Amino acid sequence: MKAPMMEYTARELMAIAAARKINDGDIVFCGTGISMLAAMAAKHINAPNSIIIFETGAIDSQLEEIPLAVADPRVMFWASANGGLADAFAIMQNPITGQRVVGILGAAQIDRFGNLNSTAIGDYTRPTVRFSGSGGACDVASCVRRTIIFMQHERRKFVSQVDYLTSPGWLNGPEGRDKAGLSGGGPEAVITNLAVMGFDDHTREMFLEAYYPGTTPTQILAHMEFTVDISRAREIQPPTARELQILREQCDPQRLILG
Amino acid sequence: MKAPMMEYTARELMAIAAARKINDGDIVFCGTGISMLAAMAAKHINAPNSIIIFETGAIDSQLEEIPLAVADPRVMFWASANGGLADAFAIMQNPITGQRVVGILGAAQIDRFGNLNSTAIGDYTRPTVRFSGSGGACDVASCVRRTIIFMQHERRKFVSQVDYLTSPGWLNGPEGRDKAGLSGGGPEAVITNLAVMGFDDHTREMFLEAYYPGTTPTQILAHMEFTVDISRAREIQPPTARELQILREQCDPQRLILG
Amino acid sequence: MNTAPDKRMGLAEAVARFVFDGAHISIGGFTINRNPMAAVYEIIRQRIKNLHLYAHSNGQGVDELVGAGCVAKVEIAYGGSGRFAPTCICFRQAVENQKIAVEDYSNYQMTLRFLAGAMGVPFLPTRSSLGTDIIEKWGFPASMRRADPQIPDHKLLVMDNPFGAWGQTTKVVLVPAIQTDITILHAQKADANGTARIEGLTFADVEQAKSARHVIVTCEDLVEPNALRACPDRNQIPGLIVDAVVHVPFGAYPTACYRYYDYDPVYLKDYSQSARDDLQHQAYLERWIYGLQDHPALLEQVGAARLEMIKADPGTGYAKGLDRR
Amino acid sequence: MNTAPDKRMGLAEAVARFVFDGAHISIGGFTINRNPMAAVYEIIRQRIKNLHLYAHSNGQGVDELVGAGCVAKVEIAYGGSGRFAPTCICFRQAVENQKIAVEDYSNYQMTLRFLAGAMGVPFLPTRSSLGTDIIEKWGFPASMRRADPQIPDHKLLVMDNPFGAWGQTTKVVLVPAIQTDITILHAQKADANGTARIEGLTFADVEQAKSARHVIVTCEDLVEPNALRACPDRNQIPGLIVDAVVHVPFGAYPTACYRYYDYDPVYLKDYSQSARDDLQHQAYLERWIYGLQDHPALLEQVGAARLEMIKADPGTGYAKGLDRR
Repeated sequence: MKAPMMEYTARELMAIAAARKINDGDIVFCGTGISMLAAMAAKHINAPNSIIIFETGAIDSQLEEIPLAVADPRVMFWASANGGLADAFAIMQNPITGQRVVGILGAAQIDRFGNLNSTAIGDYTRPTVRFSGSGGACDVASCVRRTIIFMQHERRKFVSQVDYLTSPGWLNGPEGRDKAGLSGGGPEAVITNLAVMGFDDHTREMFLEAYYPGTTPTQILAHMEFTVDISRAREIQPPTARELQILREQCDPQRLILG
Repeated sequence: MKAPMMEYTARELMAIAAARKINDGDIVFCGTGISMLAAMAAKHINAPNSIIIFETGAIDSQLEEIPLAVADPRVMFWASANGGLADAFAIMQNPITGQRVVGILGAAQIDRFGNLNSTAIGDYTRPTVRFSGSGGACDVASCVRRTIIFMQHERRKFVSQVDYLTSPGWLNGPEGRDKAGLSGGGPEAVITNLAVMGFDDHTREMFLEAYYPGTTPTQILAHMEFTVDISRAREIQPPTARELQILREQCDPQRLILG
Repeated sequence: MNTAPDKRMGLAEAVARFVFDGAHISIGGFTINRNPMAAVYEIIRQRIKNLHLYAHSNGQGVDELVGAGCVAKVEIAYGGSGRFAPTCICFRQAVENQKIAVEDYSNYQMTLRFLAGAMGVPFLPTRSSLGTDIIEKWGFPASMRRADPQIPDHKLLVMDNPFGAWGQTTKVVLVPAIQTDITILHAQKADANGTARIEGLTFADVEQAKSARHVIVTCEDLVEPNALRACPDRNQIPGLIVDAVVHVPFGAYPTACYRYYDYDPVYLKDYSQSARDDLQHQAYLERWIYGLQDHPALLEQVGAARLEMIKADPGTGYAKGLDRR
Repeated sequence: MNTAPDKRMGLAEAVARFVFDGAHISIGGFTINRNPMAAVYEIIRQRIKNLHLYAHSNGQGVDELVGAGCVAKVEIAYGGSGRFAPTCICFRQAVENQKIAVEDYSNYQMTLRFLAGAMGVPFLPTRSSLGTDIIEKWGFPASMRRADPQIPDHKLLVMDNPFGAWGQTTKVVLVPAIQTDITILHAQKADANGTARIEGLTFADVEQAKSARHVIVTCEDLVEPNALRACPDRNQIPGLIVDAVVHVPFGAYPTACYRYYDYDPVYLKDYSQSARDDLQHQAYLERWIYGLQDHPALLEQVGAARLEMIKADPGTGYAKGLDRR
């Protein structure tokens, strides 16, 4: 017997898809917006002993209300320790703790190796569009073991070459990070409004891991400037009633991030 | 009419001679023992707005009781801020604050340029006598604008060449510090149980600045392995009744340091 | 730095004394939290120009300074104000229109640069940004750098680890120290001597203050001399580095001040809206800054009801259940 | 590090689990303050040998470990215990008799080395020690360094400032990072999760803890889970870096623990006296460490009157007027 159809938004599915990638005992670095929601959801659903840290210095936040920025006073709620930026980033660069961190990032552009641009479109000194810049994203992407990336799945965002490489993914392939002197891992997944993309263990190239109900692998390719392997793709497991309930009622009842 | 003879010990005179060299508004770095007493005396007598800092992290201590170590909990009394070693040494290395610091140090050996040994006598790896080592002394001597040094005036301590150069004085002369890459100043005075030694502005060599009542310049030379200029020497101004009273009653009533 | 015992001053006087045209400056806080907004508005009101601004992610304060035309150059990691402006509106326009010169770093790099200044070393190492355009692309060209002794000749440098494989590291990025003419912070509590206590996250405020030639502290509460010294553990800012202490209740408004008040979502949204349009932004500047004498006048115009709405809950330090839509 | 929620453990178990023959270790505290003495005595009692010890000025704890023959190599800035032993007695004898290999740094350098380990960078720069024998004379020869992957190939390195004259600096000394197998601290308060609060000066404890693979925290008070989280500003040790939490009242005795008790001048003087003589020192070890089961037994032997004598005054955090002659 088929379960009754659950209604949910792409944003809800994105948050839950990311939450499922967080393991119990992980240290979760998150930024503003949906990444915060994914971290909260993981802690409530599948990874109760995961530890949420913010670049602003809040370590092991309990997050009673959803913060609207990483400096929102809500990130301090019942934290283990409040420090500053220097403390937070040292946790990521330190090899012992950094190897346990999963970073959740977003960007304006991404390439096949998961390199991210959140700085500018066009020439750097005369940009046609200027974005916020790295913030802590480059630091996280440089140092920690795993990153998960949130993106809107659009052709102008999945590009052959990023206009400005703000945050390192796998750089130019399997040996890119080692050659550049970067330790840790690199991007593990890209979670979009249409799909979950993985990175091949050998080539470090992006591939389609799972597509959302109502879309197809070929439709997804049409939203990208470059082609990826779609042979391993499967339809994603939809959110369960419990996942949705926790996300909606405990994580973002005002729908500040869910919209 | 001559004032009545005041009785005082060499140790008391040493503390007061050092205190007189502290100016109002100076930041005073002090170690354990008599240097602590000199800093306290200056604050009570001639430099009420001097600020006492300890390498352990206590900034602007008020010192109600004399501490017996720089980590004595007494250094925390009504401080402006309690931090750690990293905070305290940064104040000295920082050029803005470091230029206002006068450091008070002690050592086992000193040479004509004010270089100090507080590490070992004999071969470094097979020493005949081992001392404590630098502690914060090398850091202070490397970074701050002025240092004042306490020594016992003995031939084996005022040596032609220190066995181990722990804390930099003027190194090998006028250009020594610049060539080595050290900023700030160097030693300004050595205060002993017999005399106050200065350093010539041009040659950076030690000279006899003042001798204590009851001793003579030539007697002082007999207590040193090397010769210094004695032509500028005068007898030191003895401690005043007020200086002695404050030192004895407010700074060290238990005579823990005064003995 | 200043070792005088009493450094109390009015805000207009403190800004006039320590902030000058072309000054190298940084402000405390992060995005929508504990920016020294009263001081920012006073700088705008005094029409100070050509500032060289150093920012990690200082958010609202940076954007208002840029929008009011006070800034010529900025070294920055992030120009955003959280959900209220994922990219700060004025910052974005100023960069796109080439009204300001901008050079990008990461948040950790900016923190390390302030820390290097605080420590008195010319640089600090990190692995962050290896392989990226943060290393490759300079905002300030070499010619401009050589001409200005207050800008280092290199944006940053990549170096092989001189200790071989020690620390499992092959290469490091060296980031140059920052030393500002003036840094302005807002703290919850300070005394006349400048000893200050920040409650909640300190962001990079402490490193910023210690890397500055002069420091202005604005505070919610100006307390008696020994009130803070009774617990020196909790004071991050020792008095000796501070030059001016200014008592400014709601001095971080419209950004948050932990345990005192939340950010004001209404003000921040209205600002973000008007910043998108030149005429509206001019009207904003007139109505909220130039047309007002000082910060108390701004607070009066905001009204007591709004300030009450954002009042911090004692248990959480923020306004629990505040409507933030 | 460890992210488990409950890390409470007995002291004997914690030491047996994390401290091993040949371990690279550091302890918290400074000279006669907040050394984790109960843990030091337990290490001695378990007769752990060949430790590679990293110390800035840890004083009493270092000297007792050296005196009991637990230490083979030490990297240190200062072997002294304030007025009680301007040079630590056992340390001095062990170096003079070449029973331990010693390498000298300054206090700031050791702090920076721990900080480098905590930050995950291979080195940090300073100007301290330029022109001195701290640079010239190595305690561990090059051959020994090359043979041991846990010791960097260079004691330290002098480098020209790659940013030219930036920061008014021509040369810097690079000090290599320390990463210990185990660091042990004593804090006033901790919870089961390992979140810990140090009251008063933190010395280099925080950097030491963060540079370690494993951390044991001993504490005066083991508090309820949310007692410390109600004010996270005051917690310097986040739980995630801690592996074992051990409740040991008077765990720093005979060194001081701010706001709890002062150092015990009687014990420290007696120790310093007996340490001068091999036979007396053996008797001391038997009577105060080997012959006792645990720290409570030591405290019982000291007696309630002495513990009462050093009880901290609530206003000052130390025993006001304590006879320290």
